[in-house]
Amino acid sequence: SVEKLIFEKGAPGRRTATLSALDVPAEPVENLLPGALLREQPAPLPEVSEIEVVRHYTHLSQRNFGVDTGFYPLGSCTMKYNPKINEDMAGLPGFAHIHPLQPDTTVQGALQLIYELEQYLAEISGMNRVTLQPSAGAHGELTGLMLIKAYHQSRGEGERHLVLIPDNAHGTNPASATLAGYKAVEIKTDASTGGVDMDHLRTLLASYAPQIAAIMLTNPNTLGLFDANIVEIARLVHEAGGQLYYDGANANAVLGITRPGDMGFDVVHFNLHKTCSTPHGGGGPGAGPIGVNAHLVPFLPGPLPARNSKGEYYWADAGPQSIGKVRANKGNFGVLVRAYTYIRSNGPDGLRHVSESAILNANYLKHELASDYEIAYPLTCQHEFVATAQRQKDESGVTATDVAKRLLDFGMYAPTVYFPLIVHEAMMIEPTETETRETLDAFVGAMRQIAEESRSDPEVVKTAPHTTVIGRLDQALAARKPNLRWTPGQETTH
Amino acid sequence: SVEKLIFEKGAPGRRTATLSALDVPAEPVENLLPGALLREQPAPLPEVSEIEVVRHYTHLSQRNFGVDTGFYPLGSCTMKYNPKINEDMAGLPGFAHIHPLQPDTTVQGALQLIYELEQYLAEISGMNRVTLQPSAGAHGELTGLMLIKAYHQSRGEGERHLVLIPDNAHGTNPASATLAGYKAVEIKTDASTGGVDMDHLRTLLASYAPQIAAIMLTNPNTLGLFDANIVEIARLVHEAGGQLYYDGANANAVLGITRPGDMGFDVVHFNLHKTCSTPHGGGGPGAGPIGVNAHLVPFLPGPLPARNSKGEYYWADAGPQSIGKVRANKGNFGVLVRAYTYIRSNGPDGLRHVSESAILNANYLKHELASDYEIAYPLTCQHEFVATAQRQKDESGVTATDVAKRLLDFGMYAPTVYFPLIVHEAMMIEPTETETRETLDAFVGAMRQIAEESRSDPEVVKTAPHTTVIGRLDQALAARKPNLRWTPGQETTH
Amino acid sequence: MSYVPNTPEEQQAMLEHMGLSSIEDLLQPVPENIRLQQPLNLPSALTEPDLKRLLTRMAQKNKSLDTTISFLGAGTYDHTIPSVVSHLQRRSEFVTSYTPYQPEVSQGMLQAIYEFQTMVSQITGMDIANASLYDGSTAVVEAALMALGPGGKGEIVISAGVDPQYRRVLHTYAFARGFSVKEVPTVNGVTSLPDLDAAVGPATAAVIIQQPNFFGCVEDVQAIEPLAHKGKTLFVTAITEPASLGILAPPGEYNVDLAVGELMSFGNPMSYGAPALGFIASKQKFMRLLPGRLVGQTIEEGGQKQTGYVLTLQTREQHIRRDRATSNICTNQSLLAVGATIFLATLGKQGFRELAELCLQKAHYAFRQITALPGFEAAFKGPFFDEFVIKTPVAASKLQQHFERANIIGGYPLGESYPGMDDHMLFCVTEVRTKEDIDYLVKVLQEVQA
Amino acid sequence: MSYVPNTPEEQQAMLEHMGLSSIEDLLQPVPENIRLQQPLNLPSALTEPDLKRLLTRMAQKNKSLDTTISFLGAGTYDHTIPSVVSHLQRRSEFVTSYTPYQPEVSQGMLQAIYEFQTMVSQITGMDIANASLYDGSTAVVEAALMALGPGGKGEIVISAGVDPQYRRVLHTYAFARGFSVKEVPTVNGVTSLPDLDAAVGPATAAVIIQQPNFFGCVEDVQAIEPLAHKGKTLFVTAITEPASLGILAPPGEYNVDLAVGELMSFGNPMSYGAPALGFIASKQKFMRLLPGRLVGQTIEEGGQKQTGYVLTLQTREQHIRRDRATSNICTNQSLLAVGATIFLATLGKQGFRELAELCLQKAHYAFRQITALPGFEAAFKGPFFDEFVIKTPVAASKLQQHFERANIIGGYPLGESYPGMDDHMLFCVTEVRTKEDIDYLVKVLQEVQA
Repeated sequence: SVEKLIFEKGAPGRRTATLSALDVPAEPVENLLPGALLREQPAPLPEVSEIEVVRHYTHLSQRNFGVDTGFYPLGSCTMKYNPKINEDMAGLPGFAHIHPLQPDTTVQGALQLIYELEQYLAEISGMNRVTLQPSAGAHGELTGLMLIKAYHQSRGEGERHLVLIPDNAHGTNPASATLAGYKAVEIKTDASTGGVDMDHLRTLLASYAPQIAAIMLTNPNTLGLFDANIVEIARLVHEAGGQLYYDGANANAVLGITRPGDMGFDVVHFNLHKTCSTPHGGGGPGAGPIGVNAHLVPFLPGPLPARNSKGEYYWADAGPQSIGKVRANKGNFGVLVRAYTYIRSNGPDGLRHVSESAILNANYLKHELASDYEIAYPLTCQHEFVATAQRQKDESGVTATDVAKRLLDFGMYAPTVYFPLIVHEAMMIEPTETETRETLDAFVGAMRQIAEESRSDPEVVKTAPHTTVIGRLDQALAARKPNLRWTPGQETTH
Repeated sequence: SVEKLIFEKGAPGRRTATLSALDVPAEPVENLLPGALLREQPAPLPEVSEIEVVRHYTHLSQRNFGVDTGFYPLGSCTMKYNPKINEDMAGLPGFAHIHPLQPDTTVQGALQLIYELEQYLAEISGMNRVTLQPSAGAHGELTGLMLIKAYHQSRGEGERHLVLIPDNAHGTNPASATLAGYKAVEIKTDASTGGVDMDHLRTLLASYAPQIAAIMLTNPNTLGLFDANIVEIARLVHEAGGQLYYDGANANAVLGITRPGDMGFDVVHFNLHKTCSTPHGGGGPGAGPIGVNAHLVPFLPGPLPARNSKGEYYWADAGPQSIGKVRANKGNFGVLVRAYTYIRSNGPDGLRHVSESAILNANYLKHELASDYEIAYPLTCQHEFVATAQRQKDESGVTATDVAKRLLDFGMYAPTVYFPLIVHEAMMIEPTETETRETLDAFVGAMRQIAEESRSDPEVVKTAPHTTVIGRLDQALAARKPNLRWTPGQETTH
Repeated sequence: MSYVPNTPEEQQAMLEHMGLSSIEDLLQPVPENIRLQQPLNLPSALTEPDLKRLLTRMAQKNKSLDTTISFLGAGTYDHTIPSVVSHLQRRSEFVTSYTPYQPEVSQGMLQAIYEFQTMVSQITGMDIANASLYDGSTAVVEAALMALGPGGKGEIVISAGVDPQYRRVLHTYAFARGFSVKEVPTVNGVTSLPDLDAAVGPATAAVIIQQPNFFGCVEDVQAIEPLAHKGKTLFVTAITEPASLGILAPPGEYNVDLAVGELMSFGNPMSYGAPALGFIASKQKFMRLLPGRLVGQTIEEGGQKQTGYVLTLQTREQHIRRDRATSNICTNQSLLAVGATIFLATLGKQGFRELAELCLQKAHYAFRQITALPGFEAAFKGPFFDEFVIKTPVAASKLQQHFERANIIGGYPLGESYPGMDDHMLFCVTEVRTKEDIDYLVKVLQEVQA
Repeated sequence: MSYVPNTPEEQQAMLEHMGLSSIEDLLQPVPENIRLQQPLNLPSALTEPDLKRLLTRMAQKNKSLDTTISFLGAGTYDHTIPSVVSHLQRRSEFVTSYTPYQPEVSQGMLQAIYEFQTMVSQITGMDIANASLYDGSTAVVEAALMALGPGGKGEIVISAGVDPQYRRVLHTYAFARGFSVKEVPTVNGVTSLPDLDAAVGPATAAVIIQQPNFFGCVEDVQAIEPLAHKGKTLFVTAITEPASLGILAPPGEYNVDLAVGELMSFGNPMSYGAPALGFIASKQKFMRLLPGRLVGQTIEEGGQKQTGYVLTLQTREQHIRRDRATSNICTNQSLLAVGATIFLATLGKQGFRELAELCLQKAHYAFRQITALPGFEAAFKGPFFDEFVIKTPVAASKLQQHFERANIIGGYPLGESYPGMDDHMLFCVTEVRTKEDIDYLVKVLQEVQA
């Protein structure tokens, strides 16, 4: 079924009354603004009544799948349950309705929350200090690399310009390196352990040591495997003069078990919208705080929250070596309130229980699926693992995409597919800790049925989904003839 | 599809953490309560985690149709749009979180709202005074009849025990009469005007005048027709010593156009959940304030809001003739806040526009449907009208129920069917003022298609609905072997 | 601000489409002499922002429980509302739906109500329950009317330990319906057994008590039951504080026929006392006499015979029975029932017991602290749950002034409902009160005394 | 409080099902020497009610805009949020969804974003727009990076009239990416045209101005445009106060190449300044260079060829382009985009203009009243929208004390960002301020003066 666009609804003159009446004496507009600067054409926004707005966006919401709808095993995305209390706390007027430029004395509660959240994240990551400024994971990556750059420059090592990145890394890593003015160098994955190929690493270090700015790793990595060589890797990279950057997208596996700081990392980012349960909102907002070791603290973006001897909080300017700001204002505060709430609700034991349960759920799924699907690296995984549709593809031409689409018919979201790039027909599965055994079993049941269908009736899989509001969409057409906005006269086809 | 019951979900020991920790010294329970008074078996409530609760009730909501979902032409129910601002205002902590027994000085805002809402409703109905105590329309009816009873008794006319009620009246009317210790007497409908059969009324009055306590009418009536004889009816009934009760379920037709008080009524109830846009919540809560003429004021239930010369509000005890209370506390305050918001948002011109638009929409639908369906009384209607499936039934055996079920397939709710009882295969249609012309036209389109299907392919109508989560349900089985609660071991069938 | 979508131009076009020229043409059925000749005398329309400003200011004139500490109970209880409850209850598909007359598109509400009926049965220990009633007071009335039957005549015996408001409501209905009400006094805070015994006679249709009663005292229901069941009498228990059911014997465990009461405090905002959530639960044998709506489980007529839910036994309802009606309830409190259902799902089996224990312990802590103050005495000796009566050294009206200065809301001054108890106050302590709150109350009382 | 549903017993059963005995077995890949030996040093877990109490108290330590009157703008604007916006935006299907990778079950979010892209195009008068960026400051950076291209080298010319925070962010990125930034001073509150003319050279990739600029002054964009378009330079305009677009010429009407800015104030709570809602809109020809996500309309592959929406042109994105990436944005601000979309739908064509007029009139009323006070002078002479700079008789720090005593939040003290402007304050007056509010501000200022 199709829902018309809001632009195709309504009628001239219809409206939703939103504005208050003018209560001051009015001057003719032409006395206030020069004619040449006035808008010629009114913005052709929709003309719709309130009930139309309400039904339209209610319908759109009903055409969208969320964690509240069902299982969302999207690998590396940590689609855990988003507690409702988080929303309520972020919505408190004292948090939701404050201006970023209010005097510090009028926002003591907000400052306290930010101050304490920094401390919590420092403890969780094992780092010295944290900035909450970055807006998302990729933003954190870039900020972290900027700090590394400033650090190297401060030591007269500005020539370091290479960043080592595993071939299974999240796609943002090399892009962030580029944006930081660096060049990404790929490290191979060890085919037996799924970790960094140590020989390749040693070779790269031997060849490029003086040019190496940093290595970016996530641990466990995107195969869901914990790299047991991490301490040795850290030693080698540090020895070569490089810094270690920890991509925190997979941090849901390590809470209270181990810490990036203890592994030897110098910079760590968090995806609060993954690890700390803040909702992803259909693509954002997130928050990507970064923690750093002491030697990087002078370079942090400012301002930073501080507390004086009287217990009053205030914003302290960053020092002269600060890289500056990476965004306006102080970070995604609304997201930070939710993350703070989450950490306080779990406490230290609860956070460890989160990671242990995430690991258990992932291993349970891996164990159950192994009979019907290839597991890319059949080792003990952490919070996620990569299965593949290789067997199905070989046997009947059913691809990872087909399996993903068919899963939608079971009222479940699909895994991340075709990632990491090094695994063919990859299906990256992360159940998270907030799923019940029944849900996991239902997923296993669906996956087994799809495997069976792939053998007995592959067409049903290849033409899936069958129960969704719309069938498979023509992606090629979308890219070939991009239509990125509605224009008058354009009509939706039903 | 079937959604399991919450009792069939979860597992022993699972839970949603809701309660705070005990922070006072505890005493053993046996020191506080005698053993004989303790519960033997724990209540076998579900044991479910938070994500299970969230998904379960999210799913249930998705299996429910509301005004926000689509058109809801349920006759006599006035399913108009429920403004979101109403919800927000009722949710303000100063309204939502106050205790009914707080001292008046601590609830001045609530008292002011109640005081002013009474005045507004008195003005809208043309009555002298209003009580906001009744919880719903039927409760208002009963309260109104109690006032009438008290009034007659105070005049030494306690022997009056008959209540005249038209044969097209809302079903609550005779039940309310019975509950008030009265006996209902049916008045016939005039087949040509659709109004009260004046001859029959005169006959009844002539026979029973000294026994007549009251007449209950709605105007416009359930056929959507305004009874032009209303002034004469009032004169006749008053002459006989009876009181006139106005059933306000259809008040959405008269706002700012005419008033029950001006028509000659003595008591009026409002359904705030109909006329004043407060949501119906799947069956309630509503609110059924009643307005009365001066001679009935002494009998009103108390307490009543009052205001002193300093502008302070307080609860004044009702006088010695008061019938007492009809419920605990002061009426459905949360509903009253919404109704107050609605009245203030519309103002006098807006309210008249509401009724005029409701009348226009109803007549428009009647006009459009007349080609395919019989109209019970093909006269100018007010806010609703009654069409019938008689032609369809005669031609192909398609009944009003079938038409109603088939409408569900078009993403619309069904009209009220088989009511009023005096019309065969009745479909009582009330579009309300908050529907767009496009929606009305879509409804007409669906109804015409159904009429066409009834001729060409009646089976598709008789077996509808086809697109809903479940098909027609076995009502007879439900009544024959009532299953009103889940018991362990009982399973839902899929 | 108007919610009418069609513009004047569109409305004109619709009129013309019908061959009419103005809306006036459609109003002609309304006789001229009763037409309003001028606009209603109401304040002018307000825009949304202006309206919000107005109502926000009005709301701020109330002292909300968020900004004060309250020890008021007396029929309306402050229990925690988990965040999930309001998020789910406020889903617009629940909020904006009507009574589920078309079950195929109303399965959500129907199933939620079926779950509500089940949970009410579970917590009361009764066989079955209905879909809700207006509030606890009218639930008492409905029980009385059920017991009285279609004739509506006879006698109801009710303990003076039942909420005074409930009793007032019962008297109002008694006046209209024409039955009589006999009140049994309390002694030492509980229903007087000899008086009860004497009150129940051949005309008695029902005996109604409250557990715990209005004084917070736990009635000796085991001793009351045989007295209440003399003859054909129905034994009715009212529950105003449902948290007590987590630890006290539920009506189903002491042979109650009809259990009624109030569940608003489970998951719904207090909202100045209403909308409330009345319930009625009964033994199986009274099923076809129950007032109000009932949801039943059934299966599809055809197809896969899937399980579904419908409104059922509707022949009991007023619109069919007319003269034989024992109830006229139609609109009920569905949305609040959904709230209570979700609330109970979050509490669960364990949590329901824990809620009761928290209330019990906190109330007894407060009781010990207060009665340790000189001049403040326990009014009654018997066991209580989370409410208790204190005899105070000064009149309650005097206490109120202290509370006001201390920015707290104290207990309920019993003198308002019980003559001669002007120096008695009913305190309620639920799980939402912290030790800090209680200690503050004690400190305030101590100052009264000094 | 834990959100893990499975109980320890269930977890044990799952382990045993796998032939394991304890969770420890699954942790063995983590070397012992980096295992945490003690629990994290964090406060203990709190239950939901306790946590609510804690955070409610913390929030109450902030002076929210609900309880004060504020004249702060300076990049973050207080506009009304209609009730429908939050009701719809908070629908959990929107809130709890991920980036819509599976379009068949994500049509709601995809269509909403497509509508957002359209509305951004409509209000800016540009051809196309993307699905959102972090905030206005990073949107300026993205525009600069687009202009610079894959090499990332070259020069950006930016007016000192652009928000100082935005310029700081641009400098940070310039340091990392290795491009240079040249700032053009303002004269009389607007960009100095001679200085701009002199600044633009062959290495200039983009000229960036803000309209209205940080001082609230309306730039003479017609005069700036030819200077900004010398050579291959891209002309970029930043919009921080989108309400201005209802009445001021939008970028599309003065030949802008890239329009960027901030839309948080449309439908989203201020939330201490973020999450914000950056946008970028462009001429059609830059489509394949746009950073961030894009939603496109397409049709079904088979079946009825129904219209649907997908993420498209993803090859532009960072995860493919790696070394040639000009952006690394991945997570964006979708939920805020939904809020802005619904907000603009409620405003509509007429309302969008009216919003601008309300702001314009109220700000000018305030300006007239304030400048009528002795000692308070207009800092600049040019036209403005809803913000203006006042030269005050005392230092801004002194003013703050007055505001605090009067329980209002004044304007932005410009000295914090512009040296030498310690006695200048930037006032913002949007449609949410009433005449009463403004008159109160004037009264407070009058007292300062006295």
